[in-house]
Amino acid sequence: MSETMTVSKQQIASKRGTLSTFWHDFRQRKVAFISFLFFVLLVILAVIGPYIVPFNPQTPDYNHVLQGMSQKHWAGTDEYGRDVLSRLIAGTRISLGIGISSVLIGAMAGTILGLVSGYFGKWVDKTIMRICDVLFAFPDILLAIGIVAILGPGLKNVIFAVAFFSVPSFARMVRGKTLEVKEMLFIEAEKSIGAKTNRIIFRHIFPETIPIIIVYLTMQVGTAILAAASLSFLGLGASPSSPDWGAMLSMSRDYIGTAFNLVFFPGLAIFLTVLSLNNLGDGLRDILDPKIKD
Amino acid sequence: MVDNELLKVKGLKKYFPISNGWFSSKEYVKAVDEVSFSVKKGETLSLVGESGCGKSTLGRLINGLIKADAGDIVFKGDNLAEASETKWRSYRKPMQMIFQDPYASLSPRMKIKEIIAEPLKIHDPSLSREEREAKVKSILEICGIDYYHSDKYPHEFSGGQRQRIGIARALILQPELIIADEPVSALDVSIQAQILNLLKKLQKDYQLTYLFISHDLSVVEHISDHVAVMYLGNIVEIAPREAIFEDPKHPYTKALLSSVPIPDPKLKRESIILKGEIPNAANPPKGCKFHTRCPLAMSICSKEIPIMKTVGDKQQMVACHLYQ
Amino acid sequence: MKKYIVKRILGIIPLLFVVSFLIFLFIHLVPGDPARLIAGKDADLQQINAIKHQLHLDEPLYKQYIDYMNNLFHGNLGESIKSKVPVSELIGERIVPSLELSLLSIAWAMVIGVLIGIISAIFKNRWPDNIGMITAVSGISLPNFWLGLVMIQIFSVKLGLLPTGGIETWKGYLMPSIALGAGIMAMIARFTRSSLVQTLKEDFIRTGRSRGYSGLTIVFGHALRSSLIPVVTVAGLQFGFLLGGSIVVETVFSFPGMGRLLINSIQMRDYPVVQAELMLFSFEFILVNLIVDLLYGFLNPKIRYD
Amino acid sequence: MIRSKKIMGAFLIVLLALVLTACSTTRSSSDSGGAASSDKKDKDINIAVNQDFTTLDPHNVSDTLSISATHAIYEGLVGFDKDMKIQPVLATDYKISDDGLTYTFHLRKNVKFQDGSSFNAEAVKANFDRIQSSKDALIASHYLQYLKSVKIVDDHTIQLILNQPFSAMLNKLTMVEMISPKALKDQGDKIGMHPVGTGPFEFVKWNQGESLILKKNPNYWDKGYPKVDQITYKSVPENGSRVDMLKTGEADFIYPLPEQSVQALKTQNDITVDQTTSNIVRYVTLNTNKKPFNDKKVRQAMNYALDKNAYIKVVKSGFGSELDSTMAPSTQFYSKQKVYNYDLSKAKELMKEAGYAKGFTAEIWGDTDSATMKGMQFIQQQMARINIKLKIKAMEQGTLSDAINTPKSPDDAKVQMWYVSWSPSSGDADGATRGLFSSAAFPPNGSNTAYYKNGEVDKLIDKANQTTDVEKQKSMYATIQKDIYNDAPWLFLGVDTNLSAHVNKLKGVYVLPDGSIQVKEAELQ
Amino acid sequence: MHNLLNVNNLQIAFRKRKKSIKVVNGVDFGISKGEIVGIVGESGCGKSVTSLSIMRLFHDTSGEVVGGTIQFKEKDLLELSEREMRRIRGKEIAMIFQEPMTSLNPVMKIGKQLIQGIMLHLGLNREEAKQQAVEMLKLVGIPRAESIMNEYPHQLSGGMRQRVMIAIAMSCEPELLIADEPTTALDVTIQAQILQLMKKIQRERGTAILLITHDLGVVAESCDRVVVMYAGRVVEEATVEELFESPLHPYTQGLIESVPKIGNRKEELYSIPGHVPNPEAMPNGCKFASRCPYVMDICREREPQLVSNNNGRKQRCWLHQSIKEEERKTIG
Repeated sequence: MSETMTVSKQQIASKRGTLSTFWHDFRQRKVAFISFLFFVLLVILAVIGPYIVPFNPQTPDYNHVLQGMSQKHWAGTDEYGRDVLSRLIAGTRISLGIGISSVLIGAMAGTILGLVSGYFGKWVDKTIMRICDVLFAFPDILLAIGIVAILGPGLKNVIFAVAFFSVPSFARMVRGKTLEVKEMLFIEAEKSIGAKTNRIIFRHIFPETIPIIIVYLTMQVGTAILAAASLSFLGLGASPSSPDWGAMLSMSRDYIGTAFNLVFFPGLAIFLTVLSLNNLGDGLRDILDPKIKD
Repeated sequence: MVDNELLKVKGLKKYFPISNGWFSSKEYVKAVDEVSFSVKKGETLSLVGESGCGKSTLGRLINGLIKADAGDIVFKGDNLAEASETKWRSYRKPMQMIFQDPYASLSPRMKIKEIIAEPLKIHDPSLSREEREAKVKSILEICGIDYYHSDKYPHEFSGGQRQRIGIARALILQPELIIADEPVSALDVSIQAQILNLLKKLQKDYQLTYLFISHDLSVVEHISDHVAVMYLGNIVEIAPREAIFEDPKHPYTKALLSSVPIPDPKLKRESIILKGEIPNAANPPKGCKFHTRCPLAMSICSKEIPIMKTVGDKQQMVACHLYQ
Repeated sequence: MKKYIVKRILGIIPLLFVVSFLIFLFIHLVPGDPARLIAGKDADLQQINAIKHQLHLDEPLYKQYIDYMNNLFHGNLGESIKSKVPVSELIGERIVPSLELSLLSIAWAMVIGVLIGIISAIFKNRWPDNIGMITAVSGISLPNFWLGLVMIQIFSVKLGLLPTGGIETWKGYLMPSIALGAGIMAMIARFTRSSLVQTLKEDFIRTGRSRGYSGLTIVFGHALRSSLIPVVTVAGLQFGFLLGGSIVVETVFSFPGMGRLLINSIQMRDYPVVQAELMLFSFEFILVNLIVDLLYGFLNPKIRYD
Repeated sequence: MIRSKKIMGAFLIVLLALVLTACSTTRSSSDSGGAASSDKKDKDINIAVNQDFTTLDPHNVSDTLSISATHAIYEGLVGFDKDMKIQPVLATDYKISDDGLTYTFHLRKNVKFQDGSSFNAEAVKANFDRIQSSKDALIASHYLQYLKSVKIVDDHTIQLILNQPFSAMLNKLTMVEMISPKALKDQGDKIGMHPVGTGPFEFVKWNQGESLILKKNPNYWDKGYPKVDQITYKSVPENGSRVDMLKTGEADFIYPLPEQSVQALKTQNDITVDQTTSNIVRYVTLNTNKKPFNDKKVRQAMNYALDKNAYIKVVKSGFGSELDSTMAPSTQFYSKQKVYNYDLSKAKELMKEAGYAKGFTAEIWGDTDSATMKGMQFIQQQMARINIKLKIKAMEQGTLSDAINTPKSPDDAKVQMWYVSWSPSSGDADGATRGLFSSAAFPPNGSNTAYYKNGEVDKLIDKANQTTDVEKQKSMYATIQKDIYNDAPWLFLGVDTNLSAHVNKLKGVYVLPDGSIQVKEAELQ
Repeated sequence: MHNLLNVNNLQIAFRKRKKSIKVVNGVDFGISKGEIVGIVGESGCGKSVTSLSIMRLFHDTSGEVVGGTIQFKEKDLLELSEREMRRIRGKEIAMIFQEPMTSLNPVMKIGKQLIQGIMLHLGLNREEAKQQAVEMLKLVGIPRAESIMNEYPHQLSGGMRQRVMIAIAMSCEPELLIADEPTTALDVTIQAQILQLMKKIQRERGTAILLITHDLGVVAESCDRVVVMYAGRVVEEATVEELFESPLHPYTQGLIESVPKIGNRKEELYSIPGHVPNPEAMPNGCKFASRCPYVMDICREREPQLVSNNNGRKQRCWLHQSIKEEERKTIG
C-alpha cells in the first residue's frame, strides 16, 4: 500500500495545493459544501441584512405584541410588537460579528503563545502551558462572568471575554503543531542556512499551522456564538435590546409556554449557524489536514 | 598538509539525556563519543554506518544545528565548538547541508525560487531583486532545473528534481563544505545515479569539499576519497577509499561490506552474517562496543576500549584489539 | 507505577497553591461587596461596616489570604458568608448530585459517541457517516439551555413523562444529562471517527486483513483500542469541565448542583464558597488529568511509568 | 465487502439499542429516590419559588423568600394580616405609652417552642438581647435602632423602652421573630440551619439549592392549624419551569408567576391564578445631582414622555397599576398624587424649555433579571421619542450594587438612571421614604440613588417619625409625597400585582404585599 | 503454466476525482511451488499494488482490479466471495510488509497477535495455538520465544519485529508468502539476516515466496526468477542469472547499469535520462520510449506485447520482436 500511496501522491502532487483542487475536493463533501453555502448566505445577510428587513427591527408596536406566525410577520412579533424575522436578519451581523471577532482575537493571542511555547520549549513552554492549564480548569462561562463583572457589560467586553477563554485552546493546538513542524527537515534546513529565530517561527512554522488554525477557527466561531448566547442567557450579554440572537433567546424564554416561536426561531438561527460552521470546519479539516485525508 | 585541512574534528562528544516518559534521568545516549577526523579541501569524506551509529548527529553537530558537549570543530582554522550563535551564523555561509528527504527539507508553502533565494536573503540582504533572480536562475541551470519551473512549489516536482533544488539551495552561497546527509537514499536507483553524477561534477567544477553521510556502501565507494566507518557513536575505522574496500581491517567493516547484496548472481561469496542486532545505544556493551556481535571477539574486547591506531601503509586507522 | 502516582500527586500540591492564590486574587478582583449584599437594601453604612468587621473583610487582602490558607491547612474551608453554613457542608450536599449527573452524562455520551464514531468511520463519506456526523455535530451546535427548555416543553408539559426539574427520582437526571452530554457526545463521536479512520489506515490493520480477519474483528479487536487513546483524553477534559460548566443547565432544570451554587455564591460574593468551589474544580481537573494519563498507560503500552 | 458492511451496520444498530435499554433498566432498578420526599402524601403540598433560600435565621434574613420560610417557622409578637394590617400574634395585646417611648406587650400563654421549651418573657428578652448584642451585624438590629432597653414585667408581660418616638416601631416588630432561647444557646450561629420557633410548621430538612421541607407543628397554639402535614419549597429559578411544574402537578403553588404566563394558565381548569396587591414599586431613579437630570423640567418631561399604560401592558403583561405616588397604595400613609399623564407634546415642550430639544444620551443601569431588562428596553423605546438615547447596561447584581453604593460622595457617583424596585418589607411609610429620599441616605449610607435633596422633605421625614399622632403623621407624609412627586426624582412606573397560581384543591396559601408567601392557613380539599 | 499462482493480464485502476487511472495494465507472471520470484521496479511501477491485488487488500483505497485473472491453485481469487477470500488470506497466502515498526499492532502483545490467526485458521484451541506460536518464533530465530509472547512490539528492535512478522505470516504454514519490500527499512547487516531467514524458510518448508523489491542486489542474492516492472507493466521476466547476464529490455539494462557496484567503480554512473511518465497521461506506444536509447518509430506508435521465447524468458520490447511475431505469440 505504501506504493499505492506514493503513486497517488505523485499524481495529486502535480496539482495539490492549488485552489481549484481544493475547491473540487470541497465540492465533493456535500455536507460541508451546503454548510459553506449557508455560511455565505449568513455573511451576505450580515452585510446587507439591515437594508432588506421587512420591518424596522427596533421600532416597537405596542398594539401588535406577541403575535404568532402570520403572512405579515413570518416569525411572529415579540413582546414589544417588533417583527421577529426582521430582528433575526438584523441580528446576523451582531451574532456573527461577536463570534468572528472574538475568535479572531483569541486565535491571534493563542497562536502567538502557541508558537512561542512550542518553539522555545523548556521553561517558556512550561510556564505558558501551566497558565493554560489553570485557565482550562476554570469553567469557561465562569471566566466570562468574571471578566464581564470586572470590565462591565457591553459588546466589547463580551467579545473580549469570549476571546479570552478561546486563547488557551488555540495556544495548545498551535503549540502541538509547532512541536511537530519544528522537528521537520525543512526547518532544520532553514536553521542550517542561518535563518534567525523570528524568520523561522513566522515565515516557516506559522504557515504550516494555518490550516489547523483555519479549521479550528471555523469551529470556534460556533462555540463563541454559543458562549455569547449563554452569557446573554445569564443576563451578561452585549445589550438586551440589540437584536443579537442570544439576547433574543434569553429575553423571550419566559414566553416559551405562550409564544413558542419567540424562543424557537432565535434558537434555530443559532443552531443552524453553529451547525453549519461545525460542518464546514469538519469538511475543511478533512481536506486541509492530510492526516485524515484519504 | 595542515593548510589544506578545511575541517578538523577532535574529541567530539554529544550525549543525549534520556527522558523516559515523564522525568529526565541521569542516563544518556552517547550518540557521538570521542570522534576525531579531518577533511581536506576538495575531498570527500564519507561517514558510513547503520542506523543509530551517530553519523547524522555528527553531521548536525558540525553544522551547528546542535551543540556539542565536548571537543573541537575547527573549520577554516576557527574553532566553532564554543562559538556564539552570531559567529555560527557567519560560518553557515561557507558550510551548507543537503538532506536525505528532498521533499521534507523544502518548505512546502514556498515557490522554489523563493526557497533557493532564501539563503541570499539571509546572508546577502543588500542584493537587489534582479541580482537575486539572476543568481537563482544560474544556479538552477547548473543543477539541471529549467528556470521556467521556478514559480512552482516543491510538491510539483519529482524526487530527483527536488533533490536538485535542495542542492541548488546549498550551492547558491558558494560554500566550501557541503554536508550531505543521505542525499540519495530516498531516491530510486536511476535517479540516484543522476544525483551522484551531479554531485561529483559540482565537486570538480567548484572545488567543493563533501562530508558525505550514508549507510549505502556502494554509493560511498562511488563518491568518496576517504571513508569513516561508525558503530554506536565511535569511528571504528577510517581510511582512504581503496583501503576500506580492498583491504578492510575492522571486523565490522568486513561484515558490513559482505552484507551488501551484490547485483550479480554469479558472484556467490561467503558473506559474514552478523549475529544479533545493534545493541541499545543507551546501554552499549562495555569495552569494544562491537564485541557482542564480533565473530573474532577475544576476552580483552569485553574489557578494554580499543584505541585508534594506524595499520598498514595506507593511512588506515582502526580501533580494534586485533591490531593493538 | 506507585512511585509515579505518588510523584504526580505530590506535584499537584504546589500547583494547587498557585491556583488557590490566583483564585483568591480573581474573586477579590471582581467588584462587589458581600457585606452590602448580605445586609440588604435597607442597611446603612454603620451596619455594613459591622458586618464587614464580623467577616474580617475590613482586613488587608494578604492577611485575609493568610488566614484563609491557615484555616485550609487545618482542614477548615470556612463558612458561607451568606448562610453561615460550613462550606464543606454546602459543597458536600451539592457534589453528590453533580457528580452523579456528570457521570451519567459522560457515560451515555461515551457509549453513544463512540458508537456513532465507529459507524461513521466504517461508512466513511457515505450516508450513515453523514447522518452520524450531523447528529453528532448537532450536539455541539445546540445552545444547551435551548435544548433544555424545548425538552421540558415536550417531555414534561406535553407528554408528562419526565419531571421538569429536581432530583427526587432518577427521572430528574435524564433531561439534564441529555442537555449536558449532547456536546460531549458530539466531541467524542467526532474524535472517535477521525481517530478510527486514521487507525484503519495504519499498516497493522492491513496486516490484520492480510491474515484473514473479518471487518468486525479488525475494528473491535484491532483498531478500536488504539483509536480510543485520543478519545479518552477528550472525554477526560470534558469531564473536567462538566462539574463547573453546567451552570446553565442546572438553572434550566432547577438542578441542585455545584454550578448553581457557584453562580449564586458569585452573585452574593460569597467568597469562601466561591474559593472552595473553584479550588475543587481545579483540583478535580488536575485529578482527571492524572487519571487520563494513567488510562493512557493502560491503553498504550508504549507509555511506562517509572 | 459491501454486504459485510451492511451486516456490520445492522449489528451496531442493534448493539446501540441494547445499550440504550440496558442503561435505562439499570437506572430504574437501582432507583432509590434519594430524598425522603420522593412520594408525596395526601396532605403534603409543594410550593415552587424562584430562588434559593439563603438563611432561616429570622434575625438575619433580608430576602423576601427566606422571610416566607421564617414566617412559617417563627412568629413575632405582632404580625401582618392579609392586608398588611398589624395584628397581635405571640402577644395577645399591646399598649403604647402616650410619649411613644414605652411599648407594653402581654404575651400569649401556653405557647411552646417546637423543641418543647416554653415561650415567655425571658424568651422574648433573650431574642432582643441577641439582636442588640450583635453590634449591628444582625440585619434585625436595623429594626431596633431606637430600642433602649427591654424590661421583663412578669412572666407574660414585657416592656420595650425606646430612645425616641418611632412611628414605625410596630411595623418593624413584625420582623422580629422569636427563636427558642434553648435552640439559640445550643446552635449559636448555626441557628440559620436548624431553626426552632413557635410557628405552625417545624423544620425537617433543607437541601441546599434544591428544597426546604417543613412539617406540621402538632403542638401549634392556634388550634385547628395547620391543616396540611408537610410543605416542600422547591427552588426553581427558571420562570417557565415553575409554570410547567404547576401544569405537570409537580407543584401545587407557584410564586412568582411570570406575568406573561398568566394567559397560558387561564385555559387550565384545575389551576387558579391569584392577583394580590403588592407594595413593590417600580421606578427609574434619575441622578438629580448630574446634568441633565438636575433640571426638574427634564425629569418631568421624561415622566410625561412615559406611557404608563403601555408600560403595564407590555412589560407587565397587563398586571399592575401605575405608580401615582412615591409608594404603593398598600403602604402606610399612602397618598395619591396627580399622575404625569402620557403627553408627548408637553414632554417635548419641557425638554425645549430646559434646552434639550435635541435630547441627550444617557445610560440606564439595571440588574440582569429578564424582567428588568425588559423594562429597561421599554424605557429606552419610550425615551427615544423625546430624543433621549439610552444605553442599557445590565449588570450582574454584585457589580451593580458596587457601582451604585460605593461612591463616597454624590459627585463620585457614576449612576445616571437606575431601573429598580422597592418594597418596604415592614410596610411602613418610613421604610418607603427615608432610605430613598432623605439626603442623609445618599450612598453609601442609604439608597437615595436619585441624590434627591429637599430640605423640607428631610425635615418632615424626621418629624413624622417622632410624632405619635397618627393623623399628623398622615398629613406630613401626604406633603412629603406631594413634594417628591412634583420634583420627579424618579420616572414613576408602576406598582406590581403579585401573581401566584395554585391548583384548585389548595386553599389558604397567599402572597402578602411584600411578596412573602403565607402558608399558615394552607388547606387541601 | 505454474502450479501455484498465475497472474494474467492484470489491470488495476485508481479512482481519483471521478477519473479512473490505470496504474497496472498488463501484468503477467507465475509462481511455482517452492520458488522465490522477485518483482523488481522503481517506485510507482505498480509492484506493490500488484501484490496487494493478489490478497485483494484494496480496502479503504480507491483501487480496484478492472481486468485479468489471478489464478491460485485452480481458483480465480478475483471471483471468490469476501468470506472465501478471508479463508485464504493468512492461511494459504500470507504477507509481510516493508515497515516492521508499524505493521504490528502496537497495543497488542506479540503472543496474542500470533495466536489469533492460528486459532482462526487452524482451529486449534488456545493452548495448542500458543505452542504453535512459540514454535514459529523459534523457527524465525527469536531467542527468548516464550517471554517475547508477553511483550509489546515497541519493546523489540526492528529486525526482531520483522522476524515476528515472518513468524506471524508463517504461523499457518502458507503455500505462498508475499514479501513486500521486507528489508527496505532495515540496516544492511539485519537485511542479510532476514534474507537468509527467508531462504531458509523456503528451503525447509517449501514455501513459495513472491519478493517485491526495488533493490537489484536483494533480487540477485535471493531470487530464482525475476519479473521487471515499469510503469504498470511487466517489461521482462527471466531467471536471475539470465537477467543479470544479458538483460534484454533497455530499461532492465539501464537499471542494472545505474547501480553503483562495489569493486567496480566508475568515474560516472550510467543514468537513465528523463523520468517515469505520469499515469494520468501515459504515452501510446512503449511506455519507456521517451527514455530509451534505442528508440525506434514503432516504439512511439504501438506498445509491444509481452512475448515469451522457448525457454520461458519474456520481454516487452520491439528490439526483440517483430510485428508478426507479436501477432503470432501473444501470451494470455
